[in-house]
Amino acid sequence: ATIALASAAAADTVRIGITQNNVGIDSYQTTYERAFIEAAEANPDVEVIVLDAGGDVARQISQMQDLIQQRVDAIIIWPTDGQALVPAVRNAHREGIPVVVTNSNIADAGMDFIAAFSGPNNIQQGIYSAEMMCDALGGEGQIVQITGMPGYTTAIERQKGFDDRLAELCPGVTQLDIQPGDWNRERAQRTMETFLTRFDQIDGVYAGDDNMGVGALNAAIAAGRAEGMVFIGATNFAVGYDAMARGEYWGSVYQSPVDDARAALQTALDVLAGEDVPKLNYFDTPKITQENMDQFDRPVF
Amino acid sequence: MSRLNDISVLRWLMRNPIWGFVLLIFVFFSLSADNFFDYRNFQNILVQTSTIGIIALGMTLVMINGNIDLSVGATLALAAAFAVDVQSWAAFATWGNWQILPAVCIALLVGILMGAINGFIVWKTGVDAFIVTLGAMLGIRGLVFVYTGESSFFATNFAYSDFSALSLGPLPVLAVIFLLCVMVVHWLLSRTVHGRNTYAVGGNREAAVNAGIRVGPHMILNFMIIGFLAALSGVLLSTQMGAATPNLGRDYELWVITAVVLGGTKLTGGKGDIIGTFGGVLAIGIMRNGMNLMQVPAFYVLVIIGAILIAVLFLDKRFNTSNDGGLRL
Amino acid sequence: MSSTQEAALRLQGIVKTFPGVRALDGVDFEVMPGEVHALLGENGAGKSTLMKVLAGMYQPDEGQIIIAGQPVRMTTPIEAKAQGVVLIHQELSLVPEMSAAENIYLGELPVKSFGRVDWKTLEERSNAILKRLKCSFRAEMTVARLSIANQQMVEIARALTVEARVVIFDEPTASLTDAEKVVLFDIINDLKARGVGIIYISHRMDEIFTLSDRITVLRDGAYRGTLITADTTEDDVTRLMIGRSLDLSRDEEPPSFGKTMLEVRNLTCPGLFEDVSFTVRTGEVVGFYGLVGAGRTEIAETLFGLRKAASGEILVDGEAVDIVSPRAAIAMGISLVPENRKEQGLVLQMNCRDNMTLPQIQDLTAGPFVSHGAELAIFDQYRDRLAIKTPSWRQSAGVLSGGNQQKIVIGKWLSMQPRVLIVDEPTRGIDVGSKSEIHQLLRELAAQGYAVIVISSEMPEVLRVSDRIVAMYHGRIMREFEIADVTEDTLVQAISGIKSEKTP
Amino acid sequence: MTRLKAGGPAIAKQGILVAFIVFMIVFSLMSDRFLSADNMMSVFRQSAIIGVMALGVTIVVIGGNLDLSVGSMLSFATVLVVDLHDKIGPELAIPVMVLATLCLGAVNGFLIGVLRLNSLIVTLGMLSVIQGLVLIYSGGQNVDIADQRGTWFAIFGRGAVFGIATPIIIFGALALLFHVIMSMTAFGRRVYAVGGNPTASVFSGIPRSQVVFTTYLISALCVAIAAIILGSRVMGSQNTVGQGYELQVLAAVILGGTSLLGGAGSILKTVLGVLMLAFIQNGLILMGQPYYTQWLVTWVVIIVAVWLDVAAKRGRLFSPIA
Ligand SMILES: Nc1ncnc2c1ncn2[C@@H]1O[C@H](COP(=O)(O)OP(=O)(O)OP(=O)(O)O)[C@@H](O)[C@H]1O
Ligand SMILES: Nc1ncnc2c1ncn2[C@@H]1O[C@H](COP(=O)(O)OP(=O)(O)OP(=O)(O)O)[C@@H](O)[C@H]1O
Ligand SMILES: [Mg+2]
Ligand SMILES: [Mg+2]
Repeated sequence: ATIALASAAAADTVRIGITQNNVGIDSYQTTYERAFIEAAEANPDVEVIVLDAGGDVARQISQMQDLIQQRVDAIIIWPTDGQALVPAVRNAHREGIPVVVTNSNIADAGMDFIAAFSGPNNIQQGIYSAEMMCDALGGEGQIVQITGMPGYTTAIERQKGFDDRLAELCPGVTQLDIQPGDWNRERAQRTMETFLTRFDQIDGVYAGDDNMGVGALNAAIAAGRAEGMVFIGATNFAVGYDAMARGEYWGSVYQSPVDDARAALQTALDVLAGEDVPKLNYFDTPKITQENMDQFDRPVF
Repeated sequence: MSRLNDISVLRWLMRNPIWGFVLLIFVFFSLSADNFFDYRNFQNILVQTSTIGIIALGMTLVMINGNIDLSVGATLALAAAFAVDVQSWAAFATWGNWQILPAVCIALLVGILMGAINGFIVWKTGVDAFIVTLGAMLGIRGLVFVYTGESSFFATNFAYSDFSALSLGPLPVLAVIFLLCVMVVHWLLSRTVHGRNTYAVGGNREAAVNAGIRVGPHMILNFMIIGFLAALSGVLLSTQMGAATPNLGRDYELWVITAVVLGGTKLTGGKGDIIGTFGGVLAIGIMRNGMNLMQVPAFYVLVIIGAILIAVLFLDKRFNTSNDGGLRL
Repeated sequence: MSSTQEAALRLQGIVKTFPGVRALDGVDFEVMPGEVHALLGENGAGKSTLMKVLAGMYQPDEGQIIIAGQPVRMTTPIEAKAQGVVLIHQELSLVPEMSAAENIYLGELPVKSFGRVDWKTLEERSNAILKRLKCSFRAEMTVARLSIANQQMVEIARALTVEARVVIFDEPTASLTDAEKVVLFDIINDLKARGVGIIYISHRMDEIFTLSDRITVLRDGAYRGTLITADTTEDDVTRLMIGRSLDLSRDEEPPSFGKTMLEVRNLTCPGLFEDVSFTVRTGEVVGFYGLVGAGRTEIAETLFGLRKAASGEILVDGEAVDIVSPRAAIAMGISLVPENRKEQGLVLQMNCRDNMTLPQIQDLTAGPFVSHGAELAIFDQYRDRLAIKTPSWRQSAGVLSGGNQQKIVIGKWLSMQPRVLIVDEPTRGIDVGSKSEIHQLLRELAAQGYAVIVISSEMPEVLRVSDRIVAMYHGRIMREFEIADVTEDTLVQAISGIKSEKTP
Repeated sequence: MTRLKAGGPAIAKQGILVAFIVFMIVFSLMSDRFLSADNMMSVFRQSAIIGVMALGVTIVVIGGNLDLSVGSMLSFATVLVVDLHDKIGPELAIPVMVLATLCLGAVNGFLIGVLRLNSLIVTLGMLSVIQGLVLIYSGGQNVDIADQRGTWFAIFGRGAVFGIATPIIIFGALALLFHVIMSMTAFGRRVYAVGGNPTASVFSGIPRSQVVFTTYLISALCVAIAAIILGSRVMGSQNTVGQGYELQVLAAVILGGTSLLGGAGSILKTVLGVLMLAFIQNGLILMGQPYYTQWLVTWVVIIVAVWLDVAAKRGRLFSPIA
C-alpha cells in the first residue's frame, strides 16, 4: 500500500476504481452507483473509474485486471461472488493496490488480501427478518419464503440468517417451502400464486427483498387471502414502504444505498490516508415496521 | 510491399471484414484509451478472451456442421464445479498438488460426456440441435445446481489459482493454452479428413449421407469436441477464480455464437473458419476491454456493443455479396 | 444374354410405401454384368425410389436384393457402396462450398498420417478422372462456381472412383449439352465393356435406344415388363409406359398471330446478355434455343423483374414499362415458369394446392379470408388438365416425383391467365407422355391468344412448339428463324456462334 | 397409383398433443391440486404474458426468422407504460408505449426484412441495445404506479370478465385471432411461403421484405400487449423484468412444434407449448420440488415432446441417418 500512497501523494488526487455487481438489475444498485458518483464528485481530490460486471464473475475478474492495469490507487469491489473473486483480489493485493469490498463480503479465504469491508450484514438482515416474523406470528404459524436469484451471495446469506435464526428462536413456526423469486416482482407473484394454491393456510411470507415481497402481497390480495397474512421483506424499497404505510406489509430491513455508497468511498479514502481502518465496517440496517416507520424517510428507490 | 500485395491484403480484408474491424478498433482504442496500448494490456485481452474464445473454436466446428450448441455455458459451469470439487475428495487427500490432475481430468471428461449426450440425441432423434441444446442448457444448469447445492465451491489449494498467474516466457499460460487451441483446431478443421467432412456434412447433409460419411458419429465427435473445449474453458476460468459458482457462464452461449458469426461462419452450416472466429473473439474482447478502459457507462456499453454487432453484420453483407447471382430476391 | 449367366444384381418383389402412396408394388428387376438396362416409366412411376432402395437409402417393406447370387441387406449407402453399387443421383448431391475434387472423393478422401487429407493424391486422382470425362475445368474449382452441367459431370466422376459392380444413372443427361452427352455415352460403353452392370434411367427415347440392351417399364409402382431393345420400337415402349401411343406430329392448322404483346429493344445486362431485341405476338410461341449458359434464363429473369437491365426497353402491349419486381411483372400479366423448380418454383413443405395458388392468393379471398373453394377449384382444374399425380391436394409438394413437381409449377403460372407466358426448360425431367401433353398445351395456349416464350436446350422441343426460334450464343441473339425456314444444321450453327449470312 | 388410407389414427400424428396429454396425466397423478379449477385458472393467467409474446414469435419463426429481442423489448414496454402512466395517464400512456414498441419492431423488421441481415444476430444485438435504452431511459430506477387501487389500468392484469381473468381472455382472443390470420388469410399463407422458401416466394410475386417486416411488427405488438398485462398485474416494473423471457418464449414456440427452419408451425400448438412450460413450473412447485428440478424436467420434456412430433411426421421413431 505504501507504493500506491506515494504515487497518490505525488499526483495530489487519488484515483479509485470501482467494479459493481450488476447495475440496472434493481434500483438499489443504480441508486448506489449514482450516490457513489455524487460523493466522488463532491470531493475534488478524488477521481473515480466506475465499472459494472453485469452479474458475470468472469467479466468482473477482467475488470479487476483492467483496473490493476490502469494502476489505480485503490479498488472498490462489489463482488458478484464471494468465493470466485478471491484470486483477483489477491492479485491486486500483490500489486500493492488496496482493495475495499463493498456491500457483500468476500469469502473468508480472501480476508487477508483486502484492506477493509464496508457494507450491510446480510446474515444479520436475515436474522432481523426472522425476529420480526417470530414477533408478528407470536411464535406460531406456517410460512413460506421467496428468495432472490439462486446462487448469488446476497440471496444465500439472507436465507441462511433467516433460516438459522427462525429455527432457533421460533420452533413453533414452520417453513412450508422455499422457492426463488429471482429478485423479480412478477416472478415472485407467480411463485406466491402457486403457494396459495398449494397451501390452504399461510400465515407469513418472507421475501429476500421488498420488490418480491410486494409481488407476493399482490398475489395474496388478488386471491383474497392477504388479510392477516404477515409480509416481511428486506432492503426496504419505496413500494414496500408505501405498502407498510397502508398497513398491508408488516416490516422490512432498512438499508440505504446512499449510505452504502458513501461508506464504501469513505473507507477507501481512509485506507489511502493510512488511517487504521477496522477490517469489517458494517453500517447499520435497522428493522423497519409499521410501528416505527415514521422515523425513516421514504426510500428514494 | 508491391502493389499486388496491397491489393491481395485488401481483398483478404474484404473477405474477412472482421479483421478489418479488429484493426479499426485496435487503432481507435490505442489512440483514445490511455492504458490500452500496453504490452500487459494485450496479455490481459488474450486472457480475458480465452474463456469465450476456446468455446468459440468448438462452436465453429459445430456450426459449420450445421448444428449449434446452446448448452456450453452450463457445461462450462458444471466442469468448473467438478474441477474445484474433486480436488477435495478424500480419495486424493494425500496427493498434494497432484490432486489437481484427477480433478481436471474428471472435469474434462464430464464436458466430453455432456457433448456426447447432446450429439447422441441430435443423431438418434433427428431433433434440431438448437432445440436439443436449448433443453440441455436448462438441464445441465439444473445439474450444476444439484451438484453444487446452489452455492460456490472454492479450491483450498492456492496452487490451483496460482496456475492462472503463471507465464510461459512472455505470455501468460492461459493465453498460451488459448493460442495452442486455436492452432490445433485450425489444423483439425483445415487439414484433416474429419475437418473436411465437417464442411461436407454442413454444406449438404444429404450428399454427405449419400457419399457414405457416417454423419451421426461424425456429429457426435464434434459435439464431444465442443464439450471438451467448454469444459477446458470452465477449468481455466475456475483457476482464475480459485472457485466455481453455479451461475458461471450464463449467457456465454450467446456471446460465443456472436463471436463465431462475426467471424464469418454461416449459421446454416458449410462455411466458416477458425481465423475468422479468432477475429470475432478478439473483436468482442478488445471492445469490452477498451470500453472498460475508457469508462463508458454500463448502460451505454450495452447499446454500443449491440449496435456494433449489427453494424459488422451489415458490412459483412456489403462485402460478401451472397451467391444469388445478382437476382433481386 | 444367356440365362446361365449370374445377374450382377437382382431385385425380387420390392414393395415400398410412403404415407398415402404405394411407390413400389412388388417390382422385379435384374441387371447382368456388361449390360445397359434402361428403366422407364412416367413421372412418379417409382424409378428413383427403386434405385434408392438399391443404393441403401430406403429400406424396402418387402422383397429381396440379390447381388451375385447372395441376398443382401443394405441399410446405408456405405453398405451399398461396399457391395459395389453406385448411384448417380437425379437431384445433384454435391456440397456446393467444396472443391470438385473433394466432392468426387467425398466420404473417401485419401488420408495421410494423423488423419490429414492427402491433397496431392486427391488432386492428381480427381484431375485424372475429369480428364477421362473430357472436362475442361480443374478439380480444384469450387463446385458452386461450376455450371449445372459441370456439376453433373462431377457427380458422374464419382462413379468412376470405385470398383463398381453396378452403376445407376438416374436421368444423367437432364442438364448436359450434346457434346457432354457424347462423352458420357463413351464412359458408359467403357464401363459396360469392363463388365459393369449399368442401370440407365431417362425420359429421352433416343438415348435409351442408342444405349440400352434391355428396357424395363414401371407403371404406378408396378412392374410392367421387360423388352429387348433391339426387338422393339419406341411406340411399343410408350404404349407399355402410358397405355397409349403418342402423337408427335405438329398440328398444321395455320396459326393466327395478333398484335405484338411483348417487345424488347436493345436490352443489355453486361456480362450476361447484350443488345437483345425481339418481339412476341399474341398467338405466337417463340422458342429460345441455345447452349447452357447462353444467357436465356437471364433474359427471362429480367423480363420478370428479377434483374435490372443496364439499358434497353421493354414494351408490353405497346407500352414502355419498367418492371421492378416479380409482383410488377405479374401485375402486367407476365408469368415465368422458372428453370429450377425446387429452389425457385416450389415451397417444398407446402401442400400442392397452396403452392399452385400462391401468386394469386391475395385475389382468392372471400372477405378477409382465403376462399377454400376457389382455391380447390383452381387446383382441381389444373390437376386434371395437366394430369398431376398426387394422392390429395394436401400432399407436400416436396415428396412428389420431379415431373409432377414441374407440373405443379406450370399449373401455378397457367392459372394466372397471363398475357405473356415464359417457360424456362418446361419439360426438364418430364416423361414422354406428359412432355407431349405440355407441348400440346403450349400450342393450345398460343391458339387461345397467349404470347408464349419457351426457353429450351432440346432441339426437338423447340422445333415442335415454336412458331419462331431465336438462337442465342454467348448472350447475343445470333439469328431468328421462322419455323418454316429452319433446319437442324442452321440452328446448330447459330447456337455455336458460327455467323451466317443472314444475321439480323 | 395405389392409394393408402392415411396411416394410423390422426392423433398419433399430433406428437405435441400426445406429449401434452401424457404429461398432464402424470402431473395430476402426482399432485391432487394440480387439476383443480383454481390452479388451472392461475396457470392460464400466469402463462398469458409469455403466451402473448410466444404468439408473435411463432409468426416470426414461421416466417423463417428468430426474435431474441422480445425479452428486453418487454422490459422496455413495461417500464415505459408504467412510467408514463403517472405522467400522462393511462389513456395516453398505452398508445405512446405501443407506438414506441412498434418502432423497435420496425427496426428489427427493417434490418432483417429489408436489409436481409441474419435475424439471430440482429435480434441478439437489439436485445442488448434495447436493454441499454431501458436503463438510460429510467436511469436504472424501478418505476411504480403510485395509485394502484384507483386506476382503470388495473383491468388488464387484475380484472376479470364473467369470472375469467382478463389476461386469459386477452391471450385466448389473440391466440384465436392469430390462428385465423395464419391459417385463413392471404397474409398467413404468405408468411408460410416466405419461411418455407424465400426464393420461390419472390418468384411467386410475394413481397418478401414486406412480409418479414410485418412479422416483426406483429411480434412487437404482442410484446406491447404483454407489457400492458405485466405492468397492470405488477403495477410497477423493474428494468430487467423481461430478462431471459426470450428463451422461455422460444422454448414454448419450439415445444409447440414450430420448425426453426421456417415455413411450418401452428399458433394453437404454441399455446400448448406455453401451457406445458407453465404447468411444469407450477406442477413441480406444487409437488414441493426444488426449483432446479424444473430445469431438469424441462430438458427432458422439450426433447421428448419435439422428438415425438418429429417422429410422427417422419413415420419412424429414430432418425434414419447413419
Ligand atoms: N419420401 C417420400 N414420401 C412420400 N412419398 C414419396 C416419397 N418419395 C417418393 N414418393 C412418391 O413415390 C412415388 C414415386 O416417386 P419417384 O421419385 O420414385 O418417381 P420417378 O419414377 O423417379 O419419377 P420422375 O421420373 O418424375 O423422377 C411418387 O408418387 C412420389 O410422390
Ligand atoms: N457458374 C458460373 N460462373 C460464372 N458464370 C456463369 C456460370 N454459369 C453461367 N455463367 C454465365 O452466365 C451466363 C448465363 O448462364 P445460364 O446458364 O443461366 O444461361 P442459360 O442460357 O439460361 O442456360 P440454361 O438455361 O440452359 O441453363 C453466361 O454468360 C455464362 O457464361
Ligand atoms: Mg426420379
Ligand atoms: Mg437457363
